[in-house]
Amino acid sequence: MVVAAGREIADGEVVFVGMRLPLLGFLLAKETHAPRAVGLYENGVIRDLPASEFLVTMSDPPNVKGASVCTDMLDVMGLLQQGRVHLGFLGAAEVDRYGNLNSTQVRGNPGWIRLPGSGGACDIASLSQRFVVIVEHERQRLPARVSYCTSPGFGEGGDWRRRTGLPWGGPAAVITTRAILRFDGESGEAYLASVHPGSSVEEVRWQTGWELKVAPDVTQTPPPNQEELRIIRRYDPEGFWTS
Amino acid sequence: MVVAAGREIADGEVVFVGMRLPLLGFLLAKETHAPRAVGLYENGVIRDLPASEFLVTMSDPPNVKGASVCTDMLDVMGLLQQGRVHLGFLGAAEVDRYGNLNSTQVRGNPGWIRLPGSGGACDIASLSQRFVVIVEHERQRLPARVSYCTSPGFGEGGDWRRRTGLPWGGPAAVITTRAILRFDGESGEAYLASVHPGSSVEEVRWQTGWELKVAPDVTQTPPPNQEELRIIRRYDPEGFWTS
Amino acid sequence: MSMREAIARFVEDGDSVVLGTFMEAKIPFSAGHEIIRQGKKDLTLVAPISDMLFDQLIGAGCAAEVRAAWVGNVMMGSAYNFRRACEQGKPRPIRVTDYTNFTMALALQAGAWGVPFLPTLSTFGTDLLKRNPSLKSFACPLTGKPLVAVEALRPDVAVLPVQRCDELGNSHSWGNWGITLEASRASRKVLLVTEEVVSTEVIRSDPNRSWLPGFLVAAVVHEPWGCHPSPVQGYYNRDHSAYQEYHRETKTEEGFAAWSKRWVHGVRDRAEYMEQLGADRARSLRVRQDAFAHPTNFGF
Amino acid sequence: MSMREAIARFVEDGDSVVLGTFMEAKIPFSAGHEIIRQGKKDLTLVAPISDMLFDQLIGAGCAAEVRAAWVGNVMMGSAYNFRRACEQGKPRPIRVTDYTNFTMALALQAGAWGVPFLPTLSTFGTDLLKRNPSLKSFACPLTGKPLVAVEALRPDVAVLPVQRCDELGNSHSWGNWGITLEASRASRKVLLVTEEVVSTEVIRSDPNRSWLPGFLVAAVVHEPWGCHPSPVQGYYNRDHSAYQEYHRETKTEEGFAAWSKRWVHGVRDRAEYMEQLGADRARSLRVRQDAFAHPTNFGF
Repeated sequence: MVVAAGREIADGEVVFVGMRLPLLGFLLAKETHAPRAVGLYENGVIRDLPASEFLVTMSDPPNVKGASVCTDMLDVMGLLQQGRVHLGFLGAAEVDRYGNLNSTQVRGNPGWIRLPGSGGACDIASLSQRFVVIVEHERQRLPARVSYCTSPGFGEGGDWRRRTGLPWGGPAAVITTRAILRFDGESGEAYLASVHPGSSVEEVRWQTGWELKVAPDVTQTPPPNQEELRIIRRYDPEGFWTS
Repeated sequence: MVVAAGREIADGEVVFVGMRLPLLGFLLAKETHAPRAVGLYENGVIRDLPASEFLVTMSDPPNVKGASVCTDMLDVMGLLQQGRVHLGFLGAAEVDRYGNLNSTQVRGNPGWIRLPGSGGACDIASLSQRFVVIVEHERQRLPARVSYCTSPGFGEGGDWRRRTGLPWGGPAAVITTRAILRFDGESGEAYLASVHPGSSVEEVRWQTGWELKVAPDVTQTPPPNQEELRIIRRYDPEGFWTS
Repeated sequence: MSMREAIARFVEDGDSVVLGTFMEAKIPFSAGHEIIRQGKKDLTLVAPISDMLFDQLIGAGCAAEVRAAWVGNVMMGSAYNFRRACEQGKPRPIRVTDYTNFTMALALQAGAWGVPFLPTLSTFGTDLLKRNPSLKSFACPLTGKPLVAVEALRPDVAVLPVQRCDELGNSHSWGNWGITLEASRASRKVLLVTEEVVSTEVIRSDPNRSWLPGFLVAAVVHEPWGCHPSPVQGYYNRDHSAYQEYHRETKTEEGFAAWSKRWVHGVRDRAEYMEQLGADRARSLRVRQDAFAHPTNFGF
Repeated sequence: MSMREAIARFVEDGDSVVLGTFMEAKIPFSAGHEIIRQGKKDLTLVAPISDMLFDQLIGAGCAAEVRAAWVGNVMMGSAYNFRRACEQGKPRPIRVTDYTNFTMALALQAGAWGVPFLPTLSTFGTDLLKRNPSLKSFACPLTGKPLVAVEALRPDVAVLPVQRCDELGNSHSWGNWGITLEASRASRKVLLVTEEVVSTEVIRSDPNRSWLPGFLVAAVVHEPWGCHPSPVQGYYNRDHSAYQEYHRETKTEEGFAAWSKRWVHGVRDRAEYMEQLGADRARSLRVRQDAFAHPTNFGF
């Protein structure tokens, strides 16, 4: 997942990085194909150099020291709202057929289970040029429709974003533990683009809560190479995020 | 005029100081009856200590060095708009019966004479809790109605400010080269409150472009004392603003 | 002023209180713990995230409402008291008004600027916009296009940690700002919690690092280690293990009671809390390598 | 990059250009003079005030429009080219769109945040509100009360002086900010004019003094004394006499032509301008007493 996340970043892009796996993916991309990528963090940190130590949160002192700019949330969110951020990474408890995300509450037994909430996820989903979702691939986490829409994907599909008031953006990919889904440009519906080694099209479709369409040219996701694994181990030596 | 300006400042007040005479008045107040007054400048400087050298502009390096805070214009203007500024000082080319100010254009012969414009004057007149005008007392500078309203006083009088959308504020005094005018709380009209030594009620009324009302208890403005003159000389040693 | 006196004087039952404006750094845990010890009630807690501090105040029954974008334990995920309050009304029911990070920042900026709202393009099409009454879509008066109005917040109190401060409330702060600037201007009262007290000359030597005029500050509390286990740049690092321990130990109400007894009710103040933590652990969190900013000349 | 190349590449006829965002300090006079030398046309000049730089560009016939709160010579009052252009259409007529300082800052902040407008309570009841089409009163969507919408500005170019900068456009700036932060984010291209070029490590040593990410910067021009006669904190002081001389010498069109010949057209670049000024006068403006900021530790 980390490697697949890193591959989504093009060189020179401005990226809302977040924490955990996307951060590692960002660091990986910086050290391989995207050395000029710049990372933004909601707390106000802007970095073009990796932090010198392992980070648990974006406000850990190693992320501040050596930053390009330390500013405030409104400033980085303003750049986001202006359309200057190419890519944002998001996690979620649920992602649906149109790439809408739920990180607020899910159905429990009985009642609702309360989750932490949006943080900046809704803003990033609303305002980045594109966003990528990272999620565990289990049937109940990929329902046909999220039970609460925290962060907008393509809504009900088609030109829903523009009709609703969102001038650009939307999900580019969902990277799961089993596969990579991408989105149809017209309908806004997710389809299976590649399957990770060890999984299969049938398993992925069974673990998805709607009739998942499959790309005619569906492929196997290329596995991480040695260099990529080495870089990941360097930034997460104890396997805190990747074990 | 400097001394009269200084006397308008109460201790502990937050004051939009501006430059020239009001700045000297502020420094004078700080050294006499209002040691805890704080000065705001539109460029983002906030000071509770006088600058160590004579200032020509608010952005001169001596005004930055030793400031309490160096921030931006939006920040100080935001405090103003929140109602946190007690007093602002303004100059103008024209001030009228209701304390409206013109610093944009005046009638010439022929056509219009273009003046520099509002700067922050309109904002300060709109949003400070009260403001004080400093102006040369000549008949054409105190017309019945300003030919262009750059900065709002009491408009057309009465509850005009509230009706227009200004939730508070208005002029508290006009300090001229001949007199001090104050404003009636109900009608918002200026009246003669005190006459400077060397001038007279008749002269002041003759040099005013409308039928200026006179307070029943009109007094003579107390002249500057030795201490006040000494302080002014210290901050404007070459008489750049006060000669 | 001591933290005890500051909380007693400036935080009243029913107040809205901003805690945790620097995101995961400089969270005023010692102020939160004093609020719990004094049994403040019916507070509205305001912040984008507060890491685990809001969970502690909710578990102690101090909060009637939370206005936030994210409530939990950043390192570990969900926090249990928040879940218990939302799902079971324990120890008391709370209202939750869900913001995003950006809309929380805009709400406070609107308060700071004295306008009733600020416009944004975020939250369209979401359930946040439907359910949070402080977010409302409207037509732009200039373009006619849809916008979301974020209603201004004017909290009663903001508790804001800084690295160094003079007696008058002039201070220096560094590191990421989060929503601190707007919270400081939007709130009716600001309590500064400082690691160090310095002379006014130190603050005036660098007016660009000085971020809040002293006339907006109601009280200064000198409280070293006041933010532990969150980090303070240049002073101490994040104590990750404290977040893991809290997560492990507060799965049940009884577990939270035991945790509170040890870390909040069992100590009188932050000094006793630090004794409880132990000198070795504190030492391990201290700055290991100084990194001073390049000199800057304000001379003329 | 040289100033000549930067202006040639990044400022086009018809552009809207922000010059003079730090108010009376750090005004990019050398950039303005290069714009005049290259004969740029039909510019829209944007700033709250520019002190006397706008007057020079107007007198040279470079401007079709001015969007500003105040145009003149701060020390001396009115400026003559601006008056001649407004009153007599000489050397060419200009449109003047009158802002206040606050509404100019809000217009740029709206541009910086990507929203079509920001609301304010300022300008009600004035002729500015009546005559500036970028200011429009409307009813608050939440309270129904009147507000003024300030339309967003997205200038083509902002020329922003800084004290020090690396080759990539990461920079440190100190002193009063004016409207610099919002102008830098609102503009499509940023040209940095720096007194000193330093290593990236110097900038990264103090990320709080670093205010603009390098990815927003189109070009860096290393131009010592680029702001003379306006001051640069820590480098040189304001040359008051230059403002007095300009006022005295530009009362007539002929006077302005002579002034321009000497200070703009008669020199090829800023280095020659400084030769013209003379080493003694430059020396007299240099910092006389250093005043370094108190050390700040970003270590962990």
